[in-house]
Amino acid sequence: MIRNALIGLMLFILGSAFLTLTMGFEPATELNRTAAYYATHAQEEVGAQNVVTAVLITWRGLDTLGEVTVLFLTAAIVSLVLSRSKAPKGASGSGFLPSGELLTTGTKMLLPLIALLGAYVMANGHLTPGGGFQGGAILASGALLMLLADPSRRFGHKIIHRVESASGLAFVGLGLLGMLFAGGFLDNKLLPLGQFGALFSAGIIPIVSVLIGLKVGAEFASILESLEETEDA
Amino acid sequence: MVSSILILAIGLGTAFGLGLLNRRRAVLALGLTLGALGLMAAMAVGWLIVLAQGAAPVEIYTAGAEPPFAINLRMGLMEAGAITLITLTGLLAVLALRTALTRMGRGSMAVVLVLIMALSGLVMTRDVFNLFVFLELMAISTGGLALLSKDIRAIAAGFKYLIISQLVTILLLVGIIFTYHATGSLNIDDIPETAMGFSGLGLALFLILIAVVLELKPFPANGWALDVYTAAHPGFSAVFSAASGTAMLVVADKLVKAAGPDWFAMFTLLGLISFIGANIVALRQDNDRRLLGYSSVGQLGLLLAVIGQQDVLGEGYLYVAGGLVLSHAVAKAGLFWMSIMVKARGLSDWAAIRVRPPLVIAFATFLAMLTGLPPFPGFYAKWELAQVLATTDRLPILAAILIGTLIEAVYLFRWFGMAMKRETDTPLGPKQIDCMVVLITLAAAFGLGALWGDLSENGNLFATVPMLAALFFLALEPMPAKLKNGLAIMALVYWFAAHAGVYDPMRLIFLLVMILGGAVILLASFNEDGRRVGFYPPAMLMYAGLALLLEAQSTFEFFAAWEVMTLGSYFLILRGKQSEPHALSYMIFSLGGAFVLLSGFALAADGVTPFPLSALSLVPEQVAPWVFALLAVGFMTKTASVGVHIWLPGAHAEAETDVSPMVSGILLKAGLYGLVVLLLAMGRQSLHGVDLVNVLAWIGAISAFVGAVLAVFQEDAKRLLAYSSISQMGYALFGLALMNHLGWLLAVMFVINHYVYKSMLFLAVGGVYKRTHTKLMYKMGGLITLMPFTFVSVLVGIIAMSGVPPLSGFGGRWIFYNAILETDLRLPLVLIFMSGPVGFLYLFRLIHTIFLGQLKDENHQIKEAPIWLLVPQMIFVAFLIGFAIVPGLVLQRVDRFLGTVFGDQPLIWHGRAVESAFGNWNPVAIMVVIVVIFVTLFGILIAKNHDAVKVKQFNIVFSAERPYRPETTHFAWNFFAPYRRAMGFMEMPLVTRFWGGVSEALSGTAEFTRKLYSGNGQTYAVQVILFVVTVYLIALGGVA
Amino acid sequence: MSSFHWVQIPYALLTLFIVLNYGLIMTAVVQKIAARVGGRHGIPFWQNYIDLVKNFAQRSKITHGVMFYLGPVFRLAGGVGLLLFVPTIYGSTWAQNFSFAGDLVLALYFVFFGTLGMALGAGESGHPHAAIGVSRGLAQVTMAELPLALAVYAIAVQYHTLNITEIVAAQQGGLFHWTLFTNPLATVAAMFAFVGTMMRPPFDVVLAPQEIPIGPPTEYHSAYLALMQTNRAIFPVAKTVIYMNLFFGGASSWGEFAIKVFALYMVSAFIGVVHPRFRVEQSIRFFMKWGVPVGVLAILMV
Amino acid sequence: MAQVSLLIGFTLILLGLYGALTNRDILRMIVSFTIADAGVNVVLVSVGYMAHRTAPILDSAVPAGQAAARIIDPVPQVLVLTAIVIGLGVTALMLAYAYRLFRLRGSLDISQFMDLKW
Amino acid sequence: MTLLMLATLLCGAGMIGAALVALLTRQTATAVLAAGLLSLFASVLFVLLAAPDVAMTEAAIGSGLTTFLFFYVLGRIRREDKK
Repeated sequence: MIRNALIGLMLFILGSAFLTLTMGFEPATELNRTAAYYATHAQEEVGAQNVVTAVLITWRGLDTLGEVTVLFLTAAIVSLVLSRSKAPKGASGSGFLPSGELLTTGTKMLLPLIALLGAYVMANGHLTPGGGFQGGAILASGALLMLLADPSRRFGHKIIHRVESASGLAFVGLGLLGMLFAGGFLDNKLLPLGQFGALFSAGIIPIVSVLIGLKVGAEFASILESLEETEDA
Repeated sequence: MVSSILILAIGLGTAFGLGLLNRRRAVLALGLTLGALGLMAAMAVGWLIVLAQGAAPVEIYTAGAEPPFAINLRMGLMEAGAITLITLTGLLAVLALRTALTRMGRGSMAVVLVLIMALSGLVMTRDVFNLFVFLELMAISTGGLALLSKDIRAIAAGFKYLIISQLVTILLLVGIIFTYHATGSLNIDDIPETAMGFSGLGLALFLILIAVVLELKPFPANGWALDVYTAAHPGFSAVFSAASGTAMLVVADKLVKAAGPDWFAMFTLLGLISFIGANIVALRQDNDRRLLGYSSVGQLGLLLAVIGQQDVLGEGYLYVAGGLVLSHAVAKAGLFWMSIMVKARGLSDWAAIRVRPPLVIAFATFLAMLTGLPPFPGFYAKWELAQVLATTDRLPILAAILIGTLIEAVYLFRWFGMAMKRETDTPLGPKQIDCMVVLITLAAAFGLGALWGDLSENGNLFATVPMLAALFFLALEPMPAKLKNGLAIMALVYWFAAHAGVYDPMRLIFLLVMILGGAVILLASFNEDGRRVGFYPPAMLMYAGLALLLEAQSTFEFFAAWEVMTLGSYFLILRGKQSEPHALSYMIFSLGGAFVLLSGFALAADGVTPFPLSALSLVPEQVAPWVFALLAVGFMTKTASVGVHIWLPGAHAEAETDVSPMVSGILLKAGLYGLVVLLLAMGRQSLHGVDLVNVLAWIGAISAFVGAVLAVFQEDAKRLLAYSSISQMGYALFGLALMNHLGWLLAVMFVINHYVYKSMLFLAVGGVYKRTHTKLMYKMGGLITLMPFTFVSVLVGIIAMSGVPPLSGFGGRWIFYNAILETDLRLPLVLIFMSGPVGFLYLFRLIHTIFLGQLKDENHQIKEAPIWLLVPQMIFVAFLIGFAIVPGLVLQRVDRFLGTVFGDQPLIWHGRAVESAFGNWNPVAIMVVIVVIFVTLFGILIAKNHDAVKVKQFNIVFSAERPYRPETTHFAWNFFAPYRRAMGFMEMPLVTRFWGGVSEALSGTAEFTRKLYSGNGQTYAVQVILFVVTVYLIALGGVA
Repeated sequence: MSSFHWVQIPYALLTLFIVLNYGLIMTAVVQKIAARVGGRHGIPFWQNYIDLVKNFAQRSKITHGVMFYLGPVFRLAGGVGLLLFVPTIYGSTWAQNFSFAGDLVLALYFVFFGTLGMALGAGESGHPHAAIGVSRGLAQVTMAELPLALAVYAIAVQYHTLNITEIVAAQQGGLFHWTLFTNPLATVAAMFAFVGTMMRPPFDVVLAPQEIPIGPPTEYHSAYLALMQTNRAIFPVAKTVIYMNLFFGGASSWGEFAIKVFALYMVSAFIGVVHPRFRVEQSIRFFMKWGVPVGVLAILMV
Repeated sequence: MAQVSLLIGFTLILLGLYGALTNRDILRMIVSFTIADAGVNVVLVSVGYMAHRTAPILDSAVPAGQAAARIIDPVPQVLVLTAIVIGLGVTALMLAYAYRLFRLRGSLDISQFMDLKW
Repeated sequence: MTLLMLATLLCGAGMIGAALVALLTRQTATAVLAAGLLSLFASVLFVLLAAPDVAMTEAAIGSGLTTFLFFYVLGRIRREDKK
């Protein structure tokens, strides 16, 4: 009991630190230096309508690359963690509830819609809110739905790894090309900025979004895959 | 050079590329990983060379935009050095981890690549959020790589690590966003220098800095790191300690440089607490990897403190921090990789490495690097740090750092002692590649030592001739011992001949005793046959230290020589059979003394480098007494004055037969030489009204008396001689402290006399030990008939030592009397007069119990001592007799030199007799008179009893009957029982009890504080938050 | 500082002869006085001559080893050397012996020469009692010698010299110039040492006749014992000469020499007769409690 | 408006931390950590919020010219995006560890895994 | 009290309520559900804070995938626990 009280007191002091932060905080009325630059140069320097995606993929491209690597790492390590520990002999067998009629037909009907939505979100990353990660997540939830509907179904392990590696390599390749031909690593002026607002505009952003989407989708699928694999002893 | 962002791109590209290979081609994947790491390392080295030649740091922009709006990376000298270290550690780690990696498949290789890429990114990035992303990458890959180890506890360790990284993430993110809000940009260079205030930007920076400090595993809140070190695969632990540690240090340095000098104090405080705390708790560790974990936590703490001191270090900062980081990283990686080969986890299981001598050298090198011993980078860095800290009078910090290093030396050298002396049944791992990895690290260690030597303006230790000779002997190891011994003697004689002409008489005496004397003692080593691996390199290292000591002009050279000598002599003493605890206490006292010296020199130099020894006399008034006190204490640990003497009996008694005379006859003189230099330069000093020189005189007198009394009660012959060395050194110290012409002449007489008869007696007792296989005197007896030559040498030795007229000991006593008549110091004389006759007691005990009295049955058929032990003894006997008849030969030149020093000429030399203001001493006349009387009386006795025949043994005591237990008829055990009843109170081991108390207290706190790490992941999280909150409150208090 | 002339050797032998005979007779007379105090008749005063002749006449075929053989030689050489290194008669040309070779320090340390030789010889004899005697003797002498060393230091500082002749010269001219009066503390300390090292009760546990058969010289007989007995005659006299020179104004003629030596010797005899024997630790504590403080006072007061 | 959401965010962080530090069950700890991460995300976004301004999308409604005056600060949103995904990564990894730990000792109580101590 | 402020307060109350439920409840399942609910409220709050991208991500990843992961692992553990 005292332990919880001590932890409570400690967090209270931490809270007081946070409180001083909030009290001292007053929302900015004017965009600060960096944000103002992004706002004004989004159109002619990057050519993307969605400033967030512009910053995410071009200006702070290294972060996104690092980020994607985080997911790649998680997928790899989760497969390491779970691959060597097959389920104990007695506990195997797909324990999922036999998927009801409703679920299987619903999946068959919903799957194309989800795929379409995912593709749209990924492709229009630079125009509308959304982008690589969101599209990937939606695709992953599609894969998840398929898994729920038919637990014994196994995705081709090789395909997932191929997609994952290929998109990763392509992303790094684009970055290097940017460094050679365009302004710097991951610069999007590698391709023409195109007509503002059109689908194929803002340089390599759409391609990168698609690549990120594929990679994120593949990674989530592989995480689910390795979770699933612990099933079959 | 090609843009350094390629380092990241190659790492990432290969990591992703590995996915394309199919599962079965693991070896190809390993090749690819090694190739990528090799390429990254090559680029890093390329950059290092370009930048080292003075090129300006290079900025790399990404996404074709200016920094605040895009992420920029910087490649300066520090970054290049750090990345080279990281990539090379990664390369060697992959080699060390190859079996685990191939077993775990290409996924784990990708994780390693990403880890190395993330660390390089951490070092280079100038963007705070990018820092966070790379930090997360490092955290996740470390969590993942903890699975490589076969130890199932690694999973729990990995989980605890992830919990802590979650906490760090929260703190860091909140810190980053509020910094962004306050400064308007995410770039580190845009963070203005802010005071440590606790609102808005101040608090945000505090959160970021505390998150980075948490990643550096600060002492109270690092249970999680220790678990990872213990359970993870050592190949990976090396990366975790060396590479991640270095990367986080560079990050901490970047952030604190941006945050401004106000935060340095916090870093220094946290660093020092972590350094000392971790080292104390490490005292009680018995798992080798957990011990290494504690040590690396301590070293990171030290480096954090050094980062905190960068405002004072100025342009020397990179040199000092670089030296310490490299020493830590290379040593720690090397030790972890060695632990792969040692299969069992106990500290004494490292005895398995004795099978391969190169591994022993590697082990010793890594420990020397960690404690900052010469000739490795840590030594130069520690010296530079001490100079700067003393100049800007931050002495408490210097004291804390030195105490921490000393504690670290305690448990590291205890470990080395266990490895050298204990036995283990788990053999060494057979794999060659692991051994090759360790040897590469060893080569890197020596390379760095040479590099740091060149960079230091005080001169490179490797460039000096004696050091090269010592290393040369390392290469000679496979040769037979006798050949090496010949070479060693020739080297010493050559060095003596080369320098005999150039020295002033006082230093010539020390050269004569240390170098030529060393050569004579080495004659005794011809007795050993076989290869005698591990004797000659340390011996030559010790002699190199001594040679450099006499050569030293500046305080740096003196201190470097002092530590080289200590290192060499430690390995020599450790060779004795039961010498493990004693060698350890020797090392601790010597290092303690050396650190006191270091602080003394640093205080004296006050920024002037190189600081000549002679300039000690110009030290300003208010500092001079402190410098004098520190240096005197440092030298007295080497002459084993009372109070710091407890290491001497064990070290000299347990050393090998021919090592004891070296260590006792020669090494103690280094302390005296130091005192001579000190007193010559600084003369009389008084601190708070107390005249320090008188204090020295008192210490000398007390140690003379206590040493003599304790020697009387010893049963072990070598311990008796060791205690008598303490007494003799006390005499010499008293002589020096008289600060008059004759006092110093007395000291010189003692330097020569003590060397001669102590080496003679030690060799004699060593010879007896070789034959009777025991050092306990009551087990011997009646050896005069069987070992006549040894008896003669001991007889001459004790006559000389006790000061009985015909021999040279009397000369010393005569000069002593004349010296004390000129000084007004009265009371210490009582102790000196008392210790004179007491000396007589233990000398008689030595000769009676070993040679006279009844011969025991088991000793009947022992032969005379080996010829090679007798030869040096006979040389010494001849020298003693010659020196007794013609003392002027040596003393006259020294007397004239002292005349110039003290300005008076008290002794007048008439041919071979000498006259002083008080009396006269005609050695030749004395010798002639005594010999004539002796011979005439001897003639009379022979005339009367010329055909006397030796009586059979038991015709005396038992009138020819044989007693039931004849060995009891030899009266030797507890020989001076009445004296013990009267003076027994002197035996109370006050000093031993004091030092025992200190070590007990330390290990007590260690036992108590290590309970802190209960093993529960949640408790560790609570400790982390508690640590953050306490630092917050203290910093808040500090600011308010 | 006179150099060495060949004529000094016969002079020295003459001094040696006189002192030897004086020693033999005096020790016998003192022995007789001690007996008379105890109500016994005591030995004839020429007894020592008889013992000496007897021992010399006895032939011995045995030895216990080299050191045993050399023991008595060391012992007697110590006694004779001590006598010859100290000028016996002040002012007389021929009684300076070989004092040119060294000064007071030589005399002080030469005392140990005899003891060392004796100890080595006794140790070699193999008899446990000899070894016990030696260990007791050495243990006792460490503390007994200390007051003397302190006293010597005191008077050396007082007279600014270590040369015995100069010290005696400084004490000439009447009774009150003796060190006894000019520096009484040093003399008292020296007398403590004198009584302690004279091997008479209460400090004679070393060669206590009843306890261990005459201590170190247990195994000695015939010529060996003869040498020892000559030393037992010369050595006390030589030591007393040193005390006489240092503290009691030295002797300007052989008559004065005889009286003063006898008087000093009687001091230790008087104390010895009435006192029981101290154990070694008791004598050590006695000297530590009384002897050393007086000595310390002496060197502080000078 | 921003202050209120900041307060909400910080309370969430504190609640998350309290949950993580008091619950002995590993899964409950991971849930608490996700709550704390959500809190952090809220804090991050609310720092970037500006009153009376719209989302940083330059379309017909917000032409590029007036962008600087009408849109809110896009940078915190970029950071949050990355933070969420990293949060998910770490949570997925912790879940895998939790599962493996459960397989090891058959229980999810953190105090069962204390054999690495002192 | 603009409409916006009211909506944020509501969302905030919902989130904190969900968080409290997650901490105090007995079964882990309800805790996971509460976390999912919290993440939904968060995405609504993000919309209010004019951050649509973040809202979508939070919805997809926060409530969708995280909750699923939890349930999946919970299911595996509960099943092996009974054996």
